[in-house]
Amino acid sequence: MTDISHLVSLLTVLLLAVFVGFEVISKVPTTLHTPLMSATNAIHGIVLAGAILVTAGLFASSHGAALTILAVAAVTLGAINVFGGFAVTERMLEMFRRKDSGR
Amino acid sequence: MTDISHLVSLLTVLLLAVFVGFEVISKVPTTLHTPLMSATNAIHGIVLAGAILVTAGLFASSHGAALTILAVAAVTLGAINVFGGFAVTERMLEMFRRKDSGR
Amino acid sequence: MALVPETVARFVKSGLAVAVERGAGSEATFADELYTQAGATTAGDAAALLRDAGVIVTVGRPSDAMLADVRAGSIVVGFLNPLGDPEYLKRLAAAGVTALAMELIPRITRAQSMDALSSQSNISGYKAALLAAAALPKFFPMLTTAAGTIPPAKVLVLGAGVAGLQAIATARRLGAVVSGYDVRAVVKEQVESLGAHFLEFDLGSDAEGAGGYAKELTAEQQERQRAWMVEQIGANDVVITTALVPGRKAPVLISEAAVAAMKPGSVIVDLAAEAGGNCALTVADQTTVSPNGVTIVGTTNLPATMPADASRLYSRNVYALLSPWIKDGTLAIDMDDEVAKGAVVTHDGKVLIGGNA
Amino acid sequence: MALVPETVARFVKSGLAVAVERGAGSEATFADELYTQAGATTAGDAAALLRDAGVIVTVGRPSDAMLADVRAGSIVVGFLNPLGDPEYLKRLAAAGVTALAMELIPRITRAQSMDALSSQSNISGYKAALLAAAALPKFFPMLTTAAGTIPPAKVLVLGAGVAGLQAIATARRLGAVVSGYDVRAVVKEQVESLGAHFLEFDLGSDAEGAGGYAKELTAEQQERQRAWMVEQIGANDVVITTALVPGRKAPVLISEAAVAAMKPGSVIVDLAAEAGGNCALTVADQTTVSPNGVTIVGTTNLPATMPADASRLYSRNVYALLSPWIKDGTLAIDMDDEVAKGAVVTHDGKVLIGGNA
Amino acid sequence: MNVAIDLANLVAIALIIYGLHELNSPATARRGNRFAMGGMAIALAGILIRTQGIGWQVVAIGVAIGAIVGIYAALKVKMTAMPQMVALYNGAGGGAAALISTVEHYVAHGSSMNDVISVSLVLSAIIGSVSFAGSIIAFLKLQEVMTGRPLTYPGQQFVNGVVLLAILGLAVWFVVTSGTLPAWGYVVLLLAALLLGVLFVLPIGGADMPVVISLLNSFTGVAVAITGFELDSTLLIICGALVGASGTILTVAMSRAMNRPLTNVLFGAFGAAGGTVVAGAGGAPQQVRATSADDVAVMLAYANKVIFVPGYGMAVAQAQHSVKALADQLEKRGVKVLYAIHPVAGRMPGHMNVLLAEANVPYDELLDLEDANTELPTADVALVIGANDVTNPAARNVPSSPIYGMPILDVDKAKNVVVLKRSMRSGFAGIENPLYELPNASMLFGDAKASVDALTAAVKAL
Amino acid sequence: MNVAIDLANLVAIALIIYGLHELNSPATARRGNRFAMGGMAIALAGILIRTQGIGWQVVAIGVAIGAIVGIYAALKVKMTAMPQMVALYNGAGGGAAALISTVEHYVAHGSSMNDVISVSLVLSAIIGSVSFAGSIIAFLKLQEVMTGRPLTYPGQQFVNGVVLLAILGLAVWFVVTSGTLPAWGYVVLLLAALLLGVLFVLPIGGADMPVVISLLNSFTGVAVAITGFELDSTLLIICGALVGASGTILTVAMSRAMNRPLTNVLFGAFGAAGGTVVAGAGGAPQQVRATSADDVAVMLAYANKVIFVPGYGMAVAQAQHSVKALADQLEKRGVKVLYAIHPVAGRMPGHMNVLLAEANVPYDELLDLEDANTELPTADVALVIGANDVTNPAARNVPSSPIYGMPILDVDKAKNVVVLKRSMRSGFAGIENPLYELPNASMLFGDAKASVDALTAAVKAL
Ligand SMILES: NC(=O)c1ccc[n+]([C@@H]2O[C@H](COP(=O)([O-])OP(=O)(O)OC[C@H]3O[C@@H](n4cnc5c(N)ncnc54)[C@H](OP(=O)(O)O)[C@@H]3O)[C@@H](O)[C@H]2O)c1
Ligand SMILES: NC(=O)c1ccc[n+]([C@@H]2O[C@H](COP(=O)([O-])OP(=O)(O)OC[C@H]3O[C@@H](n4cnc5c(N)ncnc54)[C@H](OP(=O)(O)O)[C@@H]3O)[C@@H](O)[C@H]2O)c1
Ligand SMILES: NC(=O)c1ccc[n+]([C@@H]2O[C@H](COP(=O)([O-])OP(=O)(O)OC[C@H]3O[C@@H](n4cnc5c(N)ncnc54)[C@H](O)[C@@H]3O)[C@@H](O)[C@H]2O)c1
Ligand SMILES: NC(=O)c1ccc[n+]([C@@H]2O[C@H](COP(=O)([O-])OP(=O)(O)OC[C@H]3O[C@@H](n4cnc5c(N)ncnc54)[C@H](O)[C@@H]3O)[C@@H](O)[C@H]2O)c1
Repeated sequence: MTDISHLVSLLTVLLLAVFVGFEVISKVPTTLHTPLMSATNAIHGIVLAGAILVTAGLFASSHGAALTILAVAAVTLGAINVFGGFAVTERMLEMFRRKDSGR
Repeated sequence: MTDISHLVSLLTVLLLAVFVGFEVISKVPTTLHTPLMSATNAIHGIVLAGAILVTAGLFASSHGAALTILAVAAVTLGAINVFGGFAVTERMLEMFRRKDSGR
Repeated sequence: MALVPETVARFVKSGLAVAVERGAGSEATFADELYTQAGATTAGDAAALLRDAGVIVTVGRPSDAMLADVRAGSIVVGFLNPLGDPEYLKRLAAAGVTALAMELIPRITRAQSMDALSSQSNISGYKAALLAAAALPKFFPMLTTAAGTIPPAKVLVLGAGVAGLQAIATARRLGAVVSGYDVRAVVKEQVESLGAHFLEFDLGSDAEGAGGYAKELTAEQQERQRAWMVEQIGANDVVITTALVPGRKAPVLISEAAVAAMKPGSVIVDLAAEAGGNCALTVADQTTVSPNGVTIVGTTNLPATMPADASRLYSRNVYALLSPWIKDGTLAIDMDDEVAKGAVVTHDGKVLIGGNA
Repeated sequence: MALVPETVARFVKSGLAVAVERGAGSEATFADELYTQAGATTAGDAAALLRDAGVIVTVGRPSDAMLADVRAGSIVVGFLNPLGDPEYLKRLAAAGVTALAMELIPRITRAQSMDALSSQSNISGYKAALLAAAALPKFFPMLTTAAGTIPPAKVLVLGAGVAGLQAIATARRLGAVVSGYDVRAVVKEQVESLGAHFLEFDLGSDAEGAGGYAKELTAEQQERQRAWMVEQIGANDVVITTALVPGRKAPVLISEAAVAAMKPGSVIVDLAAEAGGNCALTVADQTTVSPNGVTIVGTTNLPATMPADASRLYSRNVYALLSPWIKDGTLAIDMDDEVAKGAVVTHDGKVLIGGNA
Repeated sequence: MNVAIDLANLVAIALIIYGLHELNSPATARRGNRFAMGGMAIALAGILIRTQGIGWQVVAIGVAIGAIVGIYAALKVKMTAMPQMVALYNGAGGGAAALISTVEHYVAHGSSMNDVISVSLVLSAIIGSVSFAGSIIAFLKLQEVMTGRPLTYPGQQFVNGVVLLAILGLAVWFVVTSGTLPAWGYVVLLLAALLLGVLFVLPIGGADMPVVISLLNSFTGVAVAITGFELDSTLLIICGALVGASGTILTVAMSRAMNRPLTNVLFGAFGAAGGTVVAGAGGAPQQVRATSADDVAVMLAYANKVIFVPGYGMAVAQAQHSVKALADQLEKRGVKVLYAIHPVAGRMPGHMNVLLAEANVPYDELLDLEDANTELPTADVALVIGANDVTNPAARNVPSSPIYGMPILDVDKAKNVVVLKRSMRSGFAGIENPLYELPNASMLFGDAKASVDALTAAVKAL
Repeated sequence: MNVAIDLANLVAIALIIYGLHELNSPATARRGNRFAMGGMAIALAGILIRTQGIGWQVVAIGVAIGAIVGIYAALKVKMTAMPQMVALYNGAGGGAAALISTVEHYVAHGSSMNDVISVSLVLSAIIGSVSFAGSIIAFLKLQEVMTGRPLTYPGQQFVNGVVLLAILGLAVWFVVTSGTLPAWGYVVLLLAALLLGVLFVLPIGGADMPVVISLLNSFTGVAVAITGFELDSTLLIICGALVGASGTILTVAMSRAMNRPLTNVLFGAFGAAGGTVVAGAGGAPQQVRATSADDVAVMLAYANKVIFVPGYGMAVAQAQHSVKALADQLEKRGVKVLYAIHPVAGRMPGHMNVLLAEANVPYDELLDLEDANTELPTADVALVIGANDVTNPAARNVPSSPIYGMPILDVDKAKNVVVLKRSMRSGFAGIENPLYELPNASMLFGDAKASVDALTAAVKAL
């Protein structure tokens, strides 16, 4: 029962987040498509948090080194996603800088 | 602890709903302001659900008639809010009908 | 032609009988048949017509010979030049006619449709720009062509009343770079509302007088204005002048020195020629060329070069003036009417001028 | 004037010596001093100038008297009317000159800047619209005024080549309601690209010939065209005609019947007057009035009425034509050049025409 | 069963949110309202199932009364009275929230409650009451039972402060005692909150009521969301938060559409019933309705026939090209556009013609005075672009007016008249224009070119 | 402590959402990215605190490697290679999700897991793998390690079907056995999912890759959201869902900007590397870049100097008033606008002058050939509006061309050239224009008036 109600609350959160996702992207100019894609890309880098959780979990009980390596690989990939994603976005958005001074 | 985590999940839901609320209303033409106000008005008529819950709760144990009257009053007000709100909105939106046929 | 068939028909409909001198409308493209179709009678004998008529509508003013034939008590309507020739008014009064001077119709809102000065000035302004374009040895518009780019002509319009504004509009339509100038301060916005540039010159005081007309400038102001004009004028290919002060000689804005400052081939069209000219070298009714090759057009009656529309507008003005006074097939001027107070210059043998002008 | 000071300066800069007949530029507002400033010499004795010259640039064609003075082997550039007057060519050949006819410059892209036909037609079209506006007893634009609404004039332009298109543009600028007509089908889009209306008439075949010029219509087509015109023409206040077929008499588009169908006061400006006229009643170089009161302007040399810009454009055309052949201060025509092949009509005592025209 | 209800609730929420989304645009608004209704129906059905019909009789009575009253009133009320109807319904929602808290309070009476419940209970009671009382006052003002004028008195700020402090104090007491304070405490709290609602709305003028109602609407939303915490219902939390947030956005948008900052609306104690009073041309106050480009755009876009009436102001603003662009945009939507040209519009004969021809307006769309006055009574909108004297009805019916007798364009005969000018200043004749006070007229202030451009953009965005 | 972390997470989510909101507009996009970064930092810090540093050494190693690689590559890569970089990072995210599931699977090995976990575990593994493998292929294609051409072979559909079915079968098996299926089962599942990713992207052309990357991005988002269910983390659910949803919208917007339905992009097996090949005027294929009004609008709006080059097409479309409106709009933003008038543009001498004068373009903004060719090399954009021959570089450098020797407007010297015309048809001279194939040129197809109006609207919306 609580399991179910917990699931329902997770689903509620999911539903609302989906709506936020749909609504938040309104009429984007085409030139922003790539930076925006890249920024959303960086956001799902939050998977790094999951990877960290899992890695920490491995240390709670004893598992083979193989799993640890997999987990660290997950952490590495997640970190690439987060750091690289934001950095790329930042660079792409550089080109809109002119505007701030230009006007 | 579960209480707290439950509260946190409610707060998460609240946060997301607030964002949905902010994002969903984008550039509305002024003429839609009143119908939109009225429609959102009808939506908080969901308080009727709360009133029904509370009323039902009163019957679970015995309480004075006074409380029942208050609860029914809440139900009535909530119902006015829901039904009246949607009906008013519907009527106001009638005036946009022309468009469908007009063009 | 003072009345076009369309207007004749309207007078006939309101019960008046209209007679037209035979052939009078042909210049303005209105054949005699059109008049008879409209319900008028036509006759060849002008003197007889005058003797019969209760109301005589002309464009200019009836000659003294004609006045001899006019019945006492009849009404004469036309441009009578009352301020320019007071002697003539005395003769009108002597003839016993009630004379309405079109140029004295007051500039009140209700009288706009009777305002023949405006309607004819409008034609003058339009035609002045066309004449200037035709006389200029260059294009008005800028044109980029395979044989090089032709720069646009520069046109300056001095005096931006009705005629000046229409000249500005027409020159701009043709693609010239146009500026306007006037002594009345309100005109700046009006010139700019036609997309033209306004030349500013600080006179020290606004020269707006009664009825929206300009006042005469002081001698000192006039001198300063002329000096300033010498500086301004050389940049222009065409100057169209329309500056008038009611009842006065037209102000001289363009001195000989100013003409000398212009490039050979430039054109001046002086709409004030009849009132003495805004340019010192203007000869009324003639097109002359200055020693340095500036063409000066001193035309005096441009509306006459567009007789069809000029007549149409004038006759509508006359109809608007007279029709409120027609009742049951007879015309009786209401002498208390503000318009009559302004426009009637002789009545019952007396010269009334001074009352409103 | 065939060369303006600006062009003279460019020739001088490229090493040629330029001599100008004294006073020749004054008509076009270019004083002799301007020429001497530009590096030319001026002289009063035309005959002596001709005898000295290696290249003679004129607008029209040198008279036979002048040809007598011209050196054999010299180059003559101008509108020589080679298709209209083959006899004259023989005289040119006899004089031993290399003659370049401006009207035969081929209509290839590279030669656009040399195309004096275009540059002068452009002036004609502009001026024709101005003349029509000046001659019409009415306004071109629609005007709503206190004295009533003046409807816009209707203008029809027949033949929408360079002159026709410019006439359309100018009439539209002035506010007329303009339609255009041409036998070449591509012109429809061009007329519409100026915001005017195109009158469609099905000839049964497109009449586009070589070089973008029109072909002559068959007798039957011409007849049908004229009949159709009688129906169309009455609705218009102004008709401007520019229809030409190179080397032929201009097609008659407006028959007497068509003129009769027009309202009194209407205006026809016939730019084809020199080639016989597009209107049956046109008299070259005269303005006539038809029995029903239609003014017919048969002007033949409109560019001459805008001498400053006409000369400027023409001389740039000439410069564009000759300058590629100037090397080290001497001018030598490259007879293999496509332009020379088209435009050189006599050379080495022979008439070359037929080669490209 | 409960799982099914939970899932149904998710569907309900999705429908409501999507409905709100669709309500953003005139084209989909009706459908949006239906979606929201559907969602609401599912949610309410779920609750009824969940309570297993306990006490269904009394619930049924309450719902029946509420539904009948609500729907009947909604259908009967005049179109013009809609805003006060919305206020009333909003007040009902706020009242319900406050009543729920009250019932819960007495049910729990004596036994101490946990912090989440005590905080949310007291907050929802307060906010619900404020919204309830405030809405009623707004209703009374709009219904003109009460004067629409702002009610102010000396020391108002002080009184408000005292009431607010009292409420805060009682609320803190309530939470600190976990809801076990003496009975009078809660009653006073409620009364004080009601009083605050009244005091809050009283000083606001009738013209600003729509903004206030929108704000109270979002208050009720917040109250309902908090009630959700009290009753542990995500449904209430979500719907309440949705309304709280979107209502806030809407409130800001509305006050922006009135060209006034929100704070000015709420605390300006300024603005009078139905229209803005401005100094007219003659110095005397004229009561006119200022409108926004968005509103006019909807009016134009959904019209069948629009007549443009250009005047000297169009010339001054050199707005002719913009005017043509607007006409093109409207014609693209199937609206018929005509231009009424008054003989003396502008400052020279044919002034308007010259400009409109420059902008390529076809001659056959130009109407002269007579034709225009035949067409105007059948027009949905007469858009007066910088014209003044030539539309002044005083010329028709005020014999003392200096322009009496001049034929004018009868723009007042059109269904709606919108006047584009920069201010209330007069035109050439220097006289006031009674047109602007007519009930079918509204003013769009600003430079004509800027206004027309804004209209074009707004029409395009529809 | 945990409560604090929970609340910090709420703040993190708010920041990320708000950042995304700000990323919608060029003016605020950079700020938006910073907000999102901040939110991410808070969330990650929270996680580190929550795990109390268990295994921090290995985590630190992983993070350090990832951060260094990610940031270094991001900073070093050429601007033109950005899209493949994005693909790579996206693949990393998908891979991480798949790895997490794998680790969890082996941790739980043998013991049966509850349904929520088993379903989410297998889904996130599959979707993550597809995204990982697909992104790598996209990267290889864009990096031109692999051919950009669509790779198709007979029976492709069938193979894809088989792989998909295998995956579905294994997934169902996994769930039904509550994750206790034999070890090879999971391995095969993973491999099949990787294969599917490869097969999915192979048949798509290089030009369409941005759309595919965006789709894979939203896949990764979904995988992460599902991982959130697996790990019971609302943080992952929310961020993942956010990306899944917004990524979908973005994907649709991108394919719409390419004027192609999404299904066409994904299943069209069509579209070649870098540009569209169209039949040129001469019939021979020309490879040109078609662009959209939105893109051009941004280019124009952020330029310092724009030169309009009108030609006969502007006249045919009667676009002169629209052109003036666009110029006004740009000038309002501080962009310098000039007009280059070629001596023979149009079909009569002065054709462009007549039209532009009608639209009230000031004469001093008109440049003749010489001045224009001085200005063009310093222009950010040359906007060619229905001109063709007068911009044809063949006149400069192809002696055999019929227009050789005609002076032309050197629009190719401007930083960017955008050509507005309806098709690839030739102009008056009837010849092909090599300008259109230059790397700094792009084509905005459509009627000139419609295109210019669209540009004005798009610039206004920025
Ligand atoms: N046509 C002629 O021949 C002629 C000649 C002389 C006089 N008149 C007289 O002129 C008047 C013409 O009537 P009308 O209605 O055209 O003009 P009007 O009565 O003069 O009114 C023009 C209105 O336009 C507004 N305006 C000015 N600039 C503006 C801008 N940039 N943007 C928006 N609005 C602007 C002004 O109000 P704000 O200041 O509040 O903006 C003004 O009230 C008549 O009284 C007529 O008798 C006509
Ligand atoms: N100026 C003169 O006096 C004169 C006289 C005669 C000939 N010419 C010749 O005309 C040419 C002028 O050059 P140009 O560059 O102005 O024109 P152009 O080379 O003829 O090119 C015009 C282009 O505009 C496009 N177009 C046509 N209608 C359009 C519409 N509605 N919307 C968008 N685009 C449209 C056409 O392409 P799509 O079909 O693909 O849309 C065409 O390629 C030169 O070759 C010149 O020699 C000039
Ligand atoms: N009833 C009405 O409302 C009505 C009707 C017609 C005209 N008007 C207005 O009356 C005014 C005068 O019109 P008009 O055209 O008959 O005037 P006008 O013909 O008497 O004079 C022409 C112009 O010359 C100007 N001028 C005089 N002296 C000058 C000088 N020294 N330098 C430069 N300019 C000089 C005048 O200001 C005037 O604008 C105009 O503003 C017109 O709009 C009003
Ligand atoms: N190099 C170039 O690209 C170039 C240069 C200049 C002109 N042109 C083109 O060449 C064409 C001809 O120009 P033009 O003005 O010198 O021609 P033109 O003066 O010889 O003739 C004028 C017009 O009359 C038309 N016409 C002939 N017979 C007619 C009839 N019976 N009825 C109606 N119309 C008739 C012709 O079609 C032509 O358009 C134009 O289209 C022009 O654009 C091209």
